[in-house]
Amino acid sequence: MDTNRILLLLAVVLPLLAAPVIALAGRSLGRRVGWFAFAFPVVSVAVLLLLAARMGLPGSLVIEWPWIPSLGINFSFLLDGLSLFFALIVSGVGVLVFFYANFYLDDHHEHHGRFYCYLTLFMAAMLGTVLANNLMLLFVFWELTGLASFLLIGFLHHEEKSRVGARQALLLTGFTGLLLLAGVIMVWQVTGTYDLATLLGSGLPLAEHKDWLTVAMLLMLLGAFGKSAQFPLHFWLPNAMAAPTPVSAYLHSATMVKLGVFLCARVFPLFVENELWAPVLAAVAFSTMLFGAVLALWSHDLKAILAYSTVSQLGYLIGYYGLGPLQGVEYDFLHILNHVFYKGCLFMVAGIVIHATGVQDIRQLGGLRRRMPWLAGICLVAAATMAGFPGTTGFLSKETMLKEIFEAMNGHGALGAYATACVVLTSLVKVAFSFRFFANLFLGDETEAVKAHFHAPPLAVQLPPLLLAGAALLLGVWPGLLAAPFHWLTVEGLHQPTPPLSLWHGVTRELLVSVAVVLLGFGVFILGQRTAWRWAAIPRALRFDDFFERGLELFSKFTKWLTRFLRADKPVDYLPVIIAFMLSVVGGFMVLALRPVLGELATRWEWNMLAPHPLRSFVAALISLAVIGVLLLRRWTTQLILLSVAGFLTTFYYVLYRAPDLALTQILIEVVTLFLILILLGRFPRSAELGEIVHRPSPLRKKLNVVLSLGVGVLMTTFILWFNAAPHENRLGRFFAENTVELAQGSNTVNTILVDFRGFDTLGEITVLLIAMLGGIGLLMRYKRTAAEYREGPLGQPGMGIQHSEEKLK
Amino acid sequence: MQIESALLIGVLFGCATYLILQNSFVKILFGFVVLTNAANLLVLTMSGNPGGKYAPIVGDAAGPLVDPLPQALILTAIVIGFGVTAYLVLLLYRIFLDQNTTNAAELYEDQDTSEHT
Amino acid sequence: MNWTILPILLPLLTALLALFWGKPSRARRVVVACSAGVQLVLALALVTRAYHGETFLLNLGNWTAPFGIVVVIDLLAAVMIALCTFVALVAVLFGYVELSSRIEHPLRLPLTQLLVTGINLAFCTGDLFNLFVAFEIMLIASYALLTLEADDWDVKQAFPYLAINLMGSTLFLCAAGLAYTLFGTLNFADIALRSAEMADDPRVLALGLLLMVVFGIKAGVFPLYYWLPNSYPTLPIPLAAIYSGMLTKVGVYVLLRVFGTVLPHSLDLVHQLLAWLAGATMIFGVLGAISRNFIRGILSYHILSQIGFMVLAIGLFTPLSFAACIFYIIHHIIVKSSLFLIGGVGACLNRTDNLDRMGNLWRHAPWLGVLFLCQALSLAGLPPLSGFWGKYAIIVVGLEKGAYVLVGACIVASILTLFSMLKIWNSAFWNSDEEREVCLWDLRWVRMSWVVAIMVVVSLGIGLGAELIFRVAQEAATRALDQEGYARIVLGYVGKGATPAP
Amino acid sequence: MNGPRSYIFNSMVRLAVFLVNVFALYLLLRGHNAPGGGFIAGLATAISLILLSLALGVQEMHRLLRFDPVLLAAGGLLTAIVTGLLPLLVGKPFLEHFNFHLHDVPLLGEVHVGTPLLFDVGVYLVVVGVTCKMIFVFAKSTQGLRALVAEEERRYSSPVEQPIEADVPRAEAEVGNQGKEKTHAD
Repeated sequence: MDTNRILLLLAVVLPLLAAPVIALAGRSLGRRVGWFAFAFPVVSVAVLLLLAARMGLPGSLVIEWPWIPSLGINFSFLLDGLSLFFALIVSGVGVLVFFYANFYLDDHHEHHGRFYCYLTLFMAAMLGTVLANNLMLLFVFWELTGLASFLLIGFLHHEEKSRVGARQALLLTGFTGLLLLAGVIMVWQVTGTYDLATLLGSGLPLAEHKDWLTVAMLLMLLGAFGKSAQFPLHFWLPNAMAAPTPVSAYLHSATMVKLGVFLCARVFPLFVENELWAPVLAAVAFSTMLFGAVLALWSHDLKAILAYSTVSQLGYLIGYYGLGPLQGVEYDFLHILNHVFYKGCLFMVAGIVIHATGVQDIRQLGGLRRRMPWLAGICLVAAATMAGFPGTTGFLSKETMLKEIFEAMNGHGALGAYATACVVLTSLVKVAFSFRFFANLFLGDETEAVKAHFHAPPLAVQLPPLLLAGAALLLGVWPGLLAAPFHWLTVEGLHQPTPPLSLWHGVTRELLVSVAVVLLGFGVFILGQRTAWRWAAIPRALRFDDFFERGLELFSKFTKWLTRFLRADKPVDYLPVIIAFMLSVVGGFMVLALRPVLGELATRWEWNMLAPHPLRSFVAALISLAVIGVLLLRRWTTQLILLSVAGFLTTFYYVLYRAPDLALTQILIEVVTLFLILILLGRFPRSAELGEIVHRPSPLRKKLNVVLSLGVGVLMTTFILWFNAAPHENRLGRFFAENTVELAQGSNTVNTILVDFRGFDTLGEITVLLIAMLGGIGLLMRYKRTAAEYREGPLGQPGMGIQHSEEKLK
Repeated sequence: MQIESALLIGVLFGCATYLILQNSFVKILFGFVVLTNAANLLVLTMSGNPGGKYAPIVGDAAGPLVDPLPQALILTAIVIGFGVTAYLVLLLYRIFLDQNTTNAAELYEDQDTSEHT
Repeated sequence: MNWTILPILLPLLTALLALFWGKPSRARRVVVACSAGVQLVLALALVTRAYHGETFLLNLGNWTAPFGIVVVIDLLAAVMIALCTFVALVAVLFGYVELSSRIEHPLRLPLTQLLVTGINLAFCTGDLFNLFVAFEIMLIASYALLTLEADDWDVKQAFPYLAINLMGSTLFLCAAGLAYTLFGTLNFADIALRSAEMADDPRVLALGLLLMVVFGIKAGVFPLYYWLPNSYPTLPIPLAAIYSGMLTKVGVYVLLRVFGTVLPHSLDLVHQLLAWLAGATMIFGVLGAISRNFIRGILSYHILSQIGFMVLAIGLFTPLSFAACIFYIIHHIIVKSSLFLIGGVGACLNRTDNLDRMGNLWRHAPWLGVLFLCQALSLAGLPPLSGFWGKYAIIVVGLEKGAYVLVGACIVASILTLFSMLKIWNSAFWNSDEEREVCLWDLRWVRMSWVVAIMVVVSLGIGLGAELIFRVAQEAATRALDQEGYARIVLGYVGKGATPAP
Repeated sequence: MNGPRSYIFNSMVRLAVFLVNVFALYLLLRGHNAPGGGFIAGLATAISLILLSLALGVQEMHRLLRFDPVLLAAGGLLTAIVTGLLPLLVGKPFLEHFNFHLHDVPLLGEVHVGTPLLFDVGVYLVVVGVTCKMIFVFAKSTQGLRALVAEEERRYSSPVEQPIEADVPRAEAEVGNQGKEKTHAD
């Protein structure tokens, strides 16, 4: 195995394997397990950097192991600029978050092992997703990230909102994930490969399979939208904030939710020429952008604000690919990096504040600058980055975005104009809530809530946000530093050559808009302060999660109703359904099939064939009368007598059919059955007959019964006549008759068939008898509870077996 | 062609179905007894019209024998049917003891199976 | 010496031995468990040899094929037997650790082994009427076990189970009779040859439809499944595991066998009908699961929903979809049985399996949670667990054949499965209501979990080593669909009474 | 079945039982060549036993029979299986039958004996055992039940079985039950 393979294994598979070990180690190590887990992201970063250095960027490298070759699914990894960029972000932020979590998750929490296990699992899954070369492998890891996210959101599972949030996230991303799967399969069906490198190299056969591929693209985009919380699937993300803050910082802002962005980037070269690509992406994403920003302004919960702003920013990032020119985009990495810097940082800040004060509502916070001056500085930088102030990466990002969006306005017509409006408005709102975020936390007077609970955070916990804020500032001031890495990470087909970034472009249209936006945003903020942010919460009409949960509840009720409607609770009503189904399927077909035959028959039917045998007809008529009598009569005794009469006449019928063995058996069986039924009826009370009259079926039901019975009768008669019209040649019968003496040494053919030719059937049949007897004994020898339980009356589920526990016996 | 057998079996099946669809245990039980018989007769018709043929015992016969295979199958089916019927009888008895009713509709009248116990 | 009969005889003899033994005791348990182990080893040996191209044929009584009864174990049958014996072994072991032999029902072990006999016979018989007998053995054993340890409520639920299956058996008998009238033979291989000649005869199609209804009842296809969801929850846990794993799958297997190996492949009407019924089964099954509020009830309905996937694969009727169906069966049997067992462990800990009263399991029994999560997500079809690959292949075939609605149904059913599994997870495992006590002092749960862990490991192995299993499934499907090859093998044996074919 | 008991009925029944069983034996032996065979013979014997129980009463029957019909049935099945296994010894497939022709047997002359007969005997035993057991258990369960339960319990011994019909006061049943638990405790 060459070194690259080993390195890749170290980066991706090692954390995957380590996850259960961490969970186990957590039992003995307790809190310290975090430092053990911290090693894995560090290793991943180092190894990925080494890999990047070895493979000689820009370029790409495919590493492959077989997995399920018969389905075309392999452990195949593609290392190129895009995947390395995302992998480095995942593992890099991982280092910071693991470090941060070690201080954040103190002794108040339990199950540290589990937490780091999930987190490591998540990191491995993320690395797998972004590095995957095989689309199915990508999907596999994609769903694994969803699982890890589910477990992390529900980490504090004693709180109901965690459970609900976790469920929402898994259901939504799981569902959209399945759509992604369908899309991937559709792509496979026209190209015959899941291999991304191959697909990117050869492109899609857009000409021949346009509609098919358009559907595939839409399905894949839906997958991306679900994962990246795009409107109207955005609502799971704010509820995912029930997870501990390091998780929010890592999964739900910096990495996992960017998978949608990643997917858009990955398939950009494949689908960008499709005419629906730009409108769908832009319409959904830019709407999300504005919508998220407005909701962020509307929220009061620290993490909710950040969550909605994440939703908004994700819209921006996805929309960026939508409006990108066909030749490729330029600054996508810059935007992503910028978001990672400030959002990760802000989440960590929020976590520290929540941890220190125990308060999450922004209205109850204030004046923290004195108690946490370092943090105030960090937050200031991060908020400035979010607002896009000069000197931060946020400014660079916003400037380039505005520039490109103005260009796009020319190219994309109305769509461009809509996008421009959304971007400008969002920037404005963003400035407002950035101000609010910083001001409400750190400025003003200390509130009661802060005074009551405050305990100072350790300095070390502020290191990760400090690093992020520092990076935002550093790169904001010296954007030239980014030029070389961006060049290395350029991906053919996705990127155009990037013009160098610079802090100052001169007085341009973008700068003027920027200034206006900042001023207006500040105005909005002042306005909000004046009204003391009085609105209570997000109005119900905009709370999609509320609708979702209520929908689920209603859905559960509906299923209950449906199950009842389908008669699952009324077993006596089962049989009509089954019989009706059989009649409609088999009988329906028969009517169709026989219609032409009947016409033919009428013309050339030899009516003398129908001539019934007189004695048989007579007996048949008697049997029919007896059985119909059973229907009509009320009293059991007479019914039983008629039934026996029918039984004995059947014996005679067998005789007429030249079946002496059958006749003998039938008559004896009839006797024994009669005994059994007599004993049973002797036990039934007289009052039961009365009950039968009380519970008479309704007239409608009665009619249905008659129809069904007639149907079954006609069906069977038709079957016999139809099948007997042209019977098989009697090969087996002749064989048995001819060979019974010679081969089986017996002249009673029926008996030789029973014990010799088909003796195995007989063996099975006596087994059935034996089992029936055992079952009968089991029925009468009731397996009862213990004496003590008997006294307690009905408890728990009957018949589970566990009630008979030994402990209870004692 | 065995038109009378076909009609007889049709009647038996129809009656059996009607009985099975009733609520009374006794009628249901009778229904199944008739149903078993009906199915056996149906299998019997597979051996073709017995006119002019002899019972499948080699030696006694002075002509063609009827097809013995269906008869053997029916024998098996009869015995199996007997076992199942006997079990059904005991089951009905047991249900009667437990629930003190002989009416199937009453048995399931007010149950909500979405919640156990 | 021909050992082909052993998968049937071993459990039968074990049952008789246990019956003669009479009183439950530790020694009897050991003997039965050993026998179950031997059966499993034997079945695995059969699978291995069948995978390398062998087909086991036994002409009972040494009669040449269409005259006597044949037992044929091809790869598909061998796989099914292996699954059955595996599930039976695990369930038996689970029963041992759940209940002490002192209070074990004396008839439970014999009847379990008899049930296995019936199921195995159904898998390997090559004769339509013998299949009827096999079904009867299986069914009567299942009635007996259903009522063996039953309480009032349970016995009540056994009645519709019995009634519907009786109806089904009668129809099956009629169908066997009609098949004999039509083809003049009962041997699968012989029918295959003869029906191929008369493929255009509408009577073949009518018979196919009747058989579809019969096996649809056994398999639990909408709207014929009503006997299942209320009766299975009344079973003791280890038995529920066998039932849930095997019984309906016998129906699916027979659908595979009859429509793949026996009847002509041109019965498009039946196939399409099956596919649409399967779609309905999926959706209605999973809706039923959501309507239930206790673990066994949820799981029982899920059996149906999953049956929908398998039957859909049959209805799509391509070699790949057959392979998918077989893969799905393999996955489903193990996952579903183990889920019932896990539910049983949970119920042992919480003293109930009503979700309103369960809770705290994740805190106190995390490994049980891991087991559940593996299997539940596998059931919902999350990759790379075993449930995903079968579903994947079905979706692939569905898209290929243009059955978009049914593919949509698959996706919806999957997500709803996930939803109902989350319902269990959120209530039983994550809910931390202090009132919901966990009886950790009842140490049986540890041993019970170990037994379940065996199954979970196997299931994980199926997911991660999907390549091997999928190849087995493909091979089994190819051979099950090869009617001529099957007929050549079965009719090729010359024993007593060989007459030149007409 | 506490039917009418009269001396005449009893002796009639005894005679009938004897005749029926002789006839059943005849049917069993002749089955291979004439109508008859294991089932029919088994059913005939079973009916004769049922008749006998009508005459003597079920409790008395049990004393008379001395063995459990379950074991009879299981033994019958075992006989059939063993018959099927015999050919394996000489390398033939399961369930192949062999016939022997014995000439010059004293009294009987030429006799055909074969494994099919053994198989049929197995069937006969199963049918007798199953039918008797079912009818007896059912019949007895409708009468006094304590005795029946105690008896079945001796056979299968499960301490938590309880009578199907609470024909004794519940408290008494519990006492009895607890006593049994003690005796069965290891």
